[in-house]
Amino acid sequence: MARKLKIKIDELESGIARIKGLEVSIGKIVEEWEEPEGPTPFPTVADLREWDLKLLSRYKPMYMPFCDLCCLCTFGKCDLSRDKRSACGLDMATQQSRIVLLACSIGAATHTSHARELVEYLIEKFGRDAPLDLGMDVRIEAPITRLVCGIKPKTLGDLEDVLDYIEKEIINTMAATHTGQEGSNLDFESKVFHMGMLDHLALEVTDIAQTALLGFPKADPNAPLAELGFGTVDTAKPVILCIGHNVVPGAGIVDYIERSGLTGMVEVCGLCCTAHDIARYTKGKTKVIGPISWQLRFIRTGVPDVIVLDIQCIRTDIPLEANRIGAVVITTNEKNCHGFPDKTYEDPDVIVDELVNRKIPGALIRDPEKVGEVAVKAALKLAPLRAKYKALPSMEEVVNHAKRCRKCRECERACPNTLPISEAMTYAANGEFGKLAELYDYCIACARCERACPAQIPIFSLIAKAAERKMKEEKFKIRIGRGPIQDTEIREVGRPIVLGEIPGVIAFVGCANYAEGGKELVEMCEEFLKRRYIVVVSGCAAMTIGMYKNEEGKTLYELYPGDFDAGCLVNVGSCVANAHIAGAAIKIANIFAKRKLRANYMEIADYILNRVGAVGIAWGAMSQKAASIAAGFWRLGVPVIVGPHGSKYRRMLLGRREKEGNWYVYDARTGKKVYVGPVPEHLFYAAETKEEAMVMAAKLCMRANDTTKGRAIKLTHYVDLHKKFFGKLPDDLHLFVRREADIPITMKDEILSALKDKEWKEMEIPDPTLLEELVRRRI
Amino acid sequence: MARKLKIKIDELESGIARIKGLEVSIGKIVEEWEEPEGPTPFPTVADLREWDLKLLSRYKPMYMPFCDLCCLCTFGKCDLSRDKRSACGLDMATQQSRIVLLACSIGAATHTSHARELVEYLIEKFGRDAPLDLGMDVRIEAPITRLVCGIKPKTLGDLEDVLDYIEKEIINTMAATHTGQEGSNLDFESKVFHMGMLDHLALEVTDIAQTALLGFPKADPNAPLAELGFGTVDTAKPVILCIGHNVVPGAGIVDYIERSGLTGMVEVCGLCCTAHDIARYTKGKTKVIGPISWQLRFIRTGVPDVIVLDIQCIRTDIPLEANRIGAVVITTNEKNCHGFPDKTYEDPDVIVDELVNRKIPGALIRDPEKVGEVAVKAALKLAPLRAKYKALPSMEEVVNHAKRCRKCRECERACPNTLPISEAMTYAANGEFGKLAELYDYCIACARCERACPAQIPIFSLIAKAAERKMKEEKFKIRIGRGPIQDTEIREVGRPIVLGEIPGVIAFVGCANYAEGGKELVEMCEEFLKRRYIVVVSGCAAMTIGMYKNEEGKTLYELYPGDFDAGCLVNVGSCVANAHIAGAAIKIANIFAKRKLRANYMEIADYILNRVGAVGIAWGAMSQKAASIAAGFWRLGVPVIVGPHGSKYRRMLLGRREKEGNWYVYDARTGKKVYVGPVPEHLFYAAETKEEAMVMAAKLCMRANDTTKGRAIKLTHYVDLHKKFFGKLPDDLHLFVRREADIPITMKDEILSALKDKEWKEMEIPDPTLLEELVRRRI
Amino acid sequence: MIRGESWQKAEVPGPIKAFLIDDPKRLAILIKRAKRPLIIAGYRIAKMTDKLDLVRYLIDLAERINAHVVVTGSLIKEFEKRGYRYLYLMPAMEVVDRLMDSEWPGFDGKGNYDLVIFIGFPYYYEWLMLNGLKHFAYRHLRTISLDPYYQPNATFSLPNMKIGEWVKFLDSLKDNV
Amino acid sequence: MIRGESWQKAEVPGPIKAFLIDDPKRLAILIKRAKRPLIIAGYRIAKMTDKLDLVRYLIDLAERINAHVVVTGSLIKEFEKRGYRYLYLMPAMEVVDRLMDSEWPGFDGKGNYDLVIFIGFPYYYEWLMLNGLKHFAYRHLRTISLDPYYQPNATFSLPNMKIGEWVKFLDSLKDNV
Ligand code: SF4
Ligand code: SF4
Ligand code: SF4
Ligand code: SF4
Ligand code: SF4
Ligand code: SF4
Ligand code: SF4
Ligand code: SF4
Repeated sequence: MARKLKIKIDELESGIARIKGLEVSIGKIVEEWEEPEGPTPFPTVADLREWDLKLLSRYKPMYMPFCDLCCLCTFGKCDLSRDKRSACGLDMATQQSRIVLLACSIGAATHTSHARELVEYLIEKFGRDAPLDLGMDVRIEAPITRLVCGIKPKTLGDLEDVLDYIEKEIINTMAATHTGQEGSNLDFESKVFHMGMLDHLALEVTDIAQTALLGFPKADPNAPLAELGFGTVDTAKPVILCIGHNVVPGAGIVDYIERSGLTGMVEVCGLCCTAHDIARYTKGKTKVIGPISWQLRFIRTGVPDVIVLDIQCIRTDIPLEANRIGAVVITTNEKNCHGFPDKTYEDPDVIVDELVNRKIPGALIRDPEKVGEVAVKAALKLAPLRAKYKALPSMEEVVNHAKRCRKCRECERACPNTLPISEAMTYAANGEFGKLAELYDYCIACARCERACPAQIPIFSLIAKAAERKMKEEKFKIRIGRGPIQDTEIREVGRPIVLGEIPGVIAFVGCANYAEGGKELVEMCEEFLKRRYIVVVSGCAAMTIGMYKNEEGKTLYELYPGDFDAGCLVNVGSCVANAHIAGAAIKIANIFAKRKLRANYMEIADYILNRVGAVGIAWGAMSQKAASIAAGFWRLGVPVIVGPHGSKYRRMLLGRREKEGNWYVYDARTGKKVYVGPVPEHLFYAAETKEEAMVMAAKLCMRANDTTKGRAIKLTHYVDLHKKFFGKLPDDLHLFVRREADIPITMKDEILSALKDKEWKEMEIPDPTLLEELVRRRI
Repeated sequence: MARKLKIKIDELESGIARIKGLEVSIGKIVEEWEEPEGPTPFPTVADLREWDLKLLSRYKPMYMPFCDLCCLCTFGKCDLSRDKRSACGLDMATQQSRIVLLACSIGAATHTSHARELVEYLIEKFGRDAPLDLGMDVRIEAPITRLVCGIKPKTLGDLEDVLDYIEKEIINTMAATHTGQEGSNLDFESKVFHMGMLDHLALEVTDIAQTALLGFPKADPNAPLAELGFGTVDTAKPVILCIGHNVVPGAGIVDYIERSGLTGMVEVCGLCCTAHDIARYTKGKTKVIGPISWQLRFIRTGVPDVIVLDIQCIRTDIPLEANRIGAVVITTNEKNCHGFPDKTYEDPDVIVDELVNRKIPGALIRDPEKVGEVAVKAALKLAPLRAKYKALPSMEEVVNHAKRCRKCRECERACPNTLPISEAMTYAANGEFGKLAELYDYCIACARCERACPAQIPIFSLIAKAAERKMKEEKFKIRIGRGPIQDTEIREVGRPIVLGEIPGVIAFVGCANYAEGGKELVEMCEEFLKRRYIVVVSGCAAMTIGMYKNEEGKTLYELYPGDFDAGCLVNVGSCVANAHIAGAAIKIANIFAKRKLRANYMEIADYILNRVGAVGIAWGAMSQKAASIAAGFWRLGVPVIVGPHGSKYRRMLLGRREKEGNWYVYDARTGKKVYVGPVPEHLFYAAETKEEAMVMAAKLCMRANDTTKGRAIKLTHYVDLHKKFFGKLPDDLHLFVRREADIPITMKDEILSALKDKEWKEMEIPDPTLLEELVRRRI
Repeated sequence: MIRGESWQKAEVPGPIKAFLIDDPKRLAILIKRAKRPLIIAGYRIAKMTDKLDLVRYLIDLAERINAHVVVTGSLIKEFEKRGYRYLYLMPAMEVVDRLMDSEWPGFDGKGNYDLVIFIGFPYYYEWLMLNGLKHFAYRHLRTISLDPYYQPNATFSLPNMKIGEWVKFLDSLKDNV
Repeated sequence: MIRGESWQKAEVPGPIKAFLIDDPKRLAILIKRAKRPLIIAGYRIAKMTDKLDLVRYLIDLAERINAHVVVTGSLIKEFEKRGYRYLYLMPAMEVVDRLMDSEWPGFDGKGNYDLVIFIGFPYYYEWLMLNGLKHFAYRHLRTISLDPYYQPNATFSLPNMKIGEWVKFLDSLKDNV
């Protein structure tokens, strides 16, 4: 397939075509890459559909509708219950897959929009030719781009080609959700995979661009530690809080502070992914408050003076909340204007005056430098005036509020986690705050309870007050995002991973919609670290993981090194850095196994599915972005486990281990179809408990290609975790033990006897592939 | 603002950079257009937000939630009732506007995807340099593109720049729907407008590309008449039915027939917009079955042998329905695979064999030429075998089915129009079929009734059988889509429209989700034709309008000429041809009033809002595409009326005529703020009845700039229609009569006395504008 | 046919649902409590039953409860014929928009209404209008659906009923206000 | 607190809703009719009440009605301690996936179940699983939610209840099966 090449000209000076800096760099990309082009450069969904359908025939979608209706057009609402079909002919399964595609479309569009604006900003600042230098150790700078597009991006400008492709494909794929287009649930699922792959591309574009050009750590295992937690904020200083995902306005603030000699005089702290990236930008000098669910926690304390919003995952009621505490809000992006007047072209001092004196409800400033100046100046002016706001309600107020509680339990019925609020109110009314404080650990700070309360009790503030001491003690460390994995690291761990000697790569990613608090995540993380898995983290999960200390006051980041190696804890960075997790899997296939990368998607995904024991755990996955990120992993053959709330994604991709016919692969050496067992068993799956998730993750790390030694190691952990949490051997061992040598020595007798009950027989260990075309047939 | 210029190179021959046909045509676009660039080339939403907020302060969104919940992320479901806020902080109004944006995003993506694939196809076929020649009379070939992008597209290749822009902007704008981005309902609405504008661009790209290169009529008022209706199909021949919106596969069929000397031996007929475009392609030689709601009607008769699906608005259960009648289905597009095996690279004869002998459930063929061959060959083979299928159930079967009816009314409760099915069953059980046949006229053929029926009565087939005679008599004529409006036509009607002497331009557009049957649409259309409005039609509406005859057996298309002039009926074509309706309004501002077009969106929209008395009526608007098309009109200042089902779009944009302060404009001559009355009063509005819609449409044609003569003419129709349908004078005349001279002479006394009761006073007639910058201040 | 379930089965309501009133006397009491009632009559009243002259009925009802009547379409001619002082013509969407505005002075300039009685619209159309009012006008007004269907977004709704039953209900309602 | 309304208020069901059973005897009759009942116990049973030993209870119940019991997580240890012959361990998602497959032979190879009793899951998680089964397994099985909440997507559900009331209900249920 031929591919359009575009040549970029710097800029037109005016309406008349005076052009400067014309540079016709045709063929640049192609010429420098001796690797021949693979079968699917810049693929459309149809180009990879065959692979998708292979996956989907093993991992069947299981639908749990979150709504029985459709309300997407004026024929609706349509009732899709049971065997009904809608006015446009859809059935329930197809509608669910359509909604999944819609969610992933939103997710992918969101990431792509971020990528595009960031690249445009960086091009404006550094020029289209600015090189994508990710450091000496990262020669394969953009594994996803190479794999999917079949190009090697060298400069910022090259990324624009990738973005053009992504945008076109997202549009083309999401169009299928229109009334009366796609009619097959499996084809919708294939499109979901496609959307996920595009999403990963957008992630990669964003993170390599910002890493290369904004001075982020470049694949540095020893990236510095940053301060994490509400307790680390110096509340005596003016405080600027940045929330969102785009580092640029935060960088503008940091730059302005430095430029104006105010270093150390203003606290800049971040929340959600932007916290990661500002910390990467400052090499750890800014504070990280916490994940998404810390927004209300922090604002309700009254501490921030100026709140700067960029994009994604930001509570949309921040202006209201800010207003309550006398803080001012600046929005910085056209995606998120909040109805504020556009002050992009206004004099900064005028804006500061308007904000501080409440002449405007907030300001939209689409110019990061100006945001920096306005935010800092406003914070300096405002902080002294806001002393009275910097507090939660008093204990007396808590009691008084609690006394007004009618025990109607409307709050509990609105609470996503059905927390026992009314009971805690009873105690609090009597001056016992323990129960209230306990809720803090399980609360996602969504404030739905408050809005449902007929007595208008500010429930969440009460919880926060009761837990104030805890909050103030939130003083932790987090290793800042290191970005990509080094080629050399891959070279070292590639073999043990593929052969199974490193038991697996577990990635804890995603948002903070935890059903039972964030501590579960930390426990899981520690479990796998102790077992010497490679543990990779990103996004909100990476923050949560830093928010607990051991008895010696150390966080996991202080206890475990940041290398991509067994028993290490690797924070890649914000959500967009998830690209590096996928990238690492791809690089294993390429660097270690020498599989061709260029436009060779199916072969590499097949490689990962059958050989790379990687599993994602998105314990608090919440958003449409999380959905599309997961989808990108599925297409690559990486299973994803979500927490209980993840069931609301309404569709699982489950294998059936007992269906023998589903677990055959080709032996690439002979072309013979060989049974390999259910490895990995599922692609997407909402676990009920952390114990279940851990056992499952260990199990999903097994892959068809494991050597006997590797399989034995993986089985050790699976069996051990199973026994630890469930008190007995798993009953499916016969599906995973291929030969006696697979059996962990220490468990030999026990397992052998269990196998006997199941009439276990030895199996072959093939050179596994699902792709007939990879069979090197007998000559 | 500077704009990227891209230079296209024909194609890379191979992976290595051998390029042929390099052509660096920098500045081409700019140099040939002496008009200076306006303020907003390739605007982002922020660039036009100011205009949007102006419109929205007059036309306030009124929300009628279609669902009280949100289920878009795993925090959900969130209850947004009343003053509650969700876990992400949203309130109900903001959520509704967000869903509107999501719907419009789907719509715009769908049109854009169509545009992109069509342009790519045409480029492959005709080259990137193929000129966009729309004929001598259309010098302004792409008014929307000129207005929005500030470029003059000359070739197919130029359209790619437009598409790049649209794709980028759709992504950027729809990203706002992600959890935790935009928090203001007005900003969501502004984004809806932006999405609509992008949608219109995509429509234009599609229709000018296909018109220029596929031999469609080029702005021809005398475009031929085509046969319309089920009754025109020669059922003795093999019948191929094309459903959807993309002409390319249909063209492939027509070409194959011609190439193989089979002309006249196979019936090719179309349904939905593809019918329009195949008829435009063949200059009226193919049959048009009818609008979207004719899908089941036609298939249930058993007549089609081969059904070819392309994209959009296609019932997703067609494969099931086809299976019931032994017909085969070919899908032709990756957006709509239906789970069929991909036979794009298979030998056509093999596919024909597999299809005809039911070895495969259907075939996906992404190659229009191959579709042509396979469809025709399969139809020829299949037709003789399918004789037994070519029938509805017998009358006896109808009676027997009707007898099984339990009178549970589940069917009625599933029917979008609550049609009295159970009553009709009672009669039918006794052999009286009149009631059943009557339903046919009000039924949208959605089959929801059947799916709800516990007795599994094939209700819709019974209705169709009862109405079989009527169906067979469906023999009509439709003037095929003429495409754009000529510049010369605009020159002639520009003045009378702007001054108000032509009472208005009424566009009947959109889908066929009629609450009370399609006949209402015809009646409305005829009313305005008789009153010598310019009546423009497109899409399904254009088909419905052809489906009734007067006593002499003539359809409106035969009775009224196809010019863009008073008392004429202009069918522009399929849904994508809606671009020409917007384009005509824009061209009036440009050609007649000499307002600058280039990148000058706000001024032109302001011009249209205040001067061009155009109104859209989308009586059966159903889809997300219809939503985004409407949004494009809103931003341009063209009001849209929908039928009752349109209320499900869940948001109206309503003016409040009594709020005097809302109806001031600047007098461009003096800068003074002048009251002009509520003209036009609403931007979006779901009417209850056709009478209400007609009165409202006449009223919405009044604009601030009407001369007294023009206003008198417009008032004549408004008053006359009001009296005709409501029996009395409107009670808001005092808001529309500015001076005595505005009063229609024949109604002078009556109106003057009514005005006295309202204490009417004379008003000024300014040179109206909402844009302060257009004021030519006193020197 | 469950009486308190949306008539159009898919148009399931959110958590806030109409109180189902199947006793005309109870409804009469509720109506009589209103200080400023408004009746909105849609064009479908012409097609709902031939067992009752609904135009006459609504005028009678309005007279008894001192309500304003707004007719949304061509049926205004019929209403005018019968004569009623507080009769107004306005499209339904415009009425609903104004009802949401607590400052709207009503048709007589004396203030917004506190009770709005709907009758005679397509089910979904009424469902949507009532839902708009449920969320955005609940502070200042309550709504009643007098159609023979359960309308979940009203404040008070009749159940799903057969036409005969409904006519009786209406008669009794009138007698009791 | 309306008894037959989703406990998590926003998780409003579609048109098909559970029959509300507030009489333990009636539920007992329904359960006894089952030929192959299955009880699915989630880990939350450990936290629901200290007024009743739910592990013991479920085993007793299972014994009386001849049900298989599948435990989804670590509580299996507790169950194992008490001993029950037809006790199985499987993650809930996997069970539900299999239950949807009418050909699934069940834990003992004798065929899929005809009645599935849920207890002890997060409300929304159970809501979703039950909804999957409501749509995709309704031909071959029925479901019961034994939690003290109305679960609209079950075939039969208890109402929203206080814990004390619920414990009594469970006791009576056991006595009546
Ligand atoms: S998109 Fe289809 S399922 Fe959804 S409301 Fe419209 S007709 Fe019904
Ligand atoms: S803020 Fe906390 S307690 Fe309140 S509803 Fe949300 S999670 Fe529950
Ligand atoms: S909603 Fe408010 S009043 Fe009711 S139980 Fe909860 S805190 Fe108490
Ligand atoms: S799909 Fe979501 S928005 Fe639509 S009806 Fe269902 S819950 Fe409401
Ligand atoms: S997107 Fe917002 S409103 Fe919707 S479910 Fe998520 S948190 Fe609730
Ligand atoms: S097919 Fe016709 S009668 Fe049946 S539900 Fe649809 S509109 Fe009503
Ligand atoms: S649903 Fe079927 S059985 Fe019931 S009234 Fe309608 S046609 Fe008769
Ligand atoms: S008018 Fe509407 S229904 Fe008809 S073809 Fe166009 S989009 Fe589809």
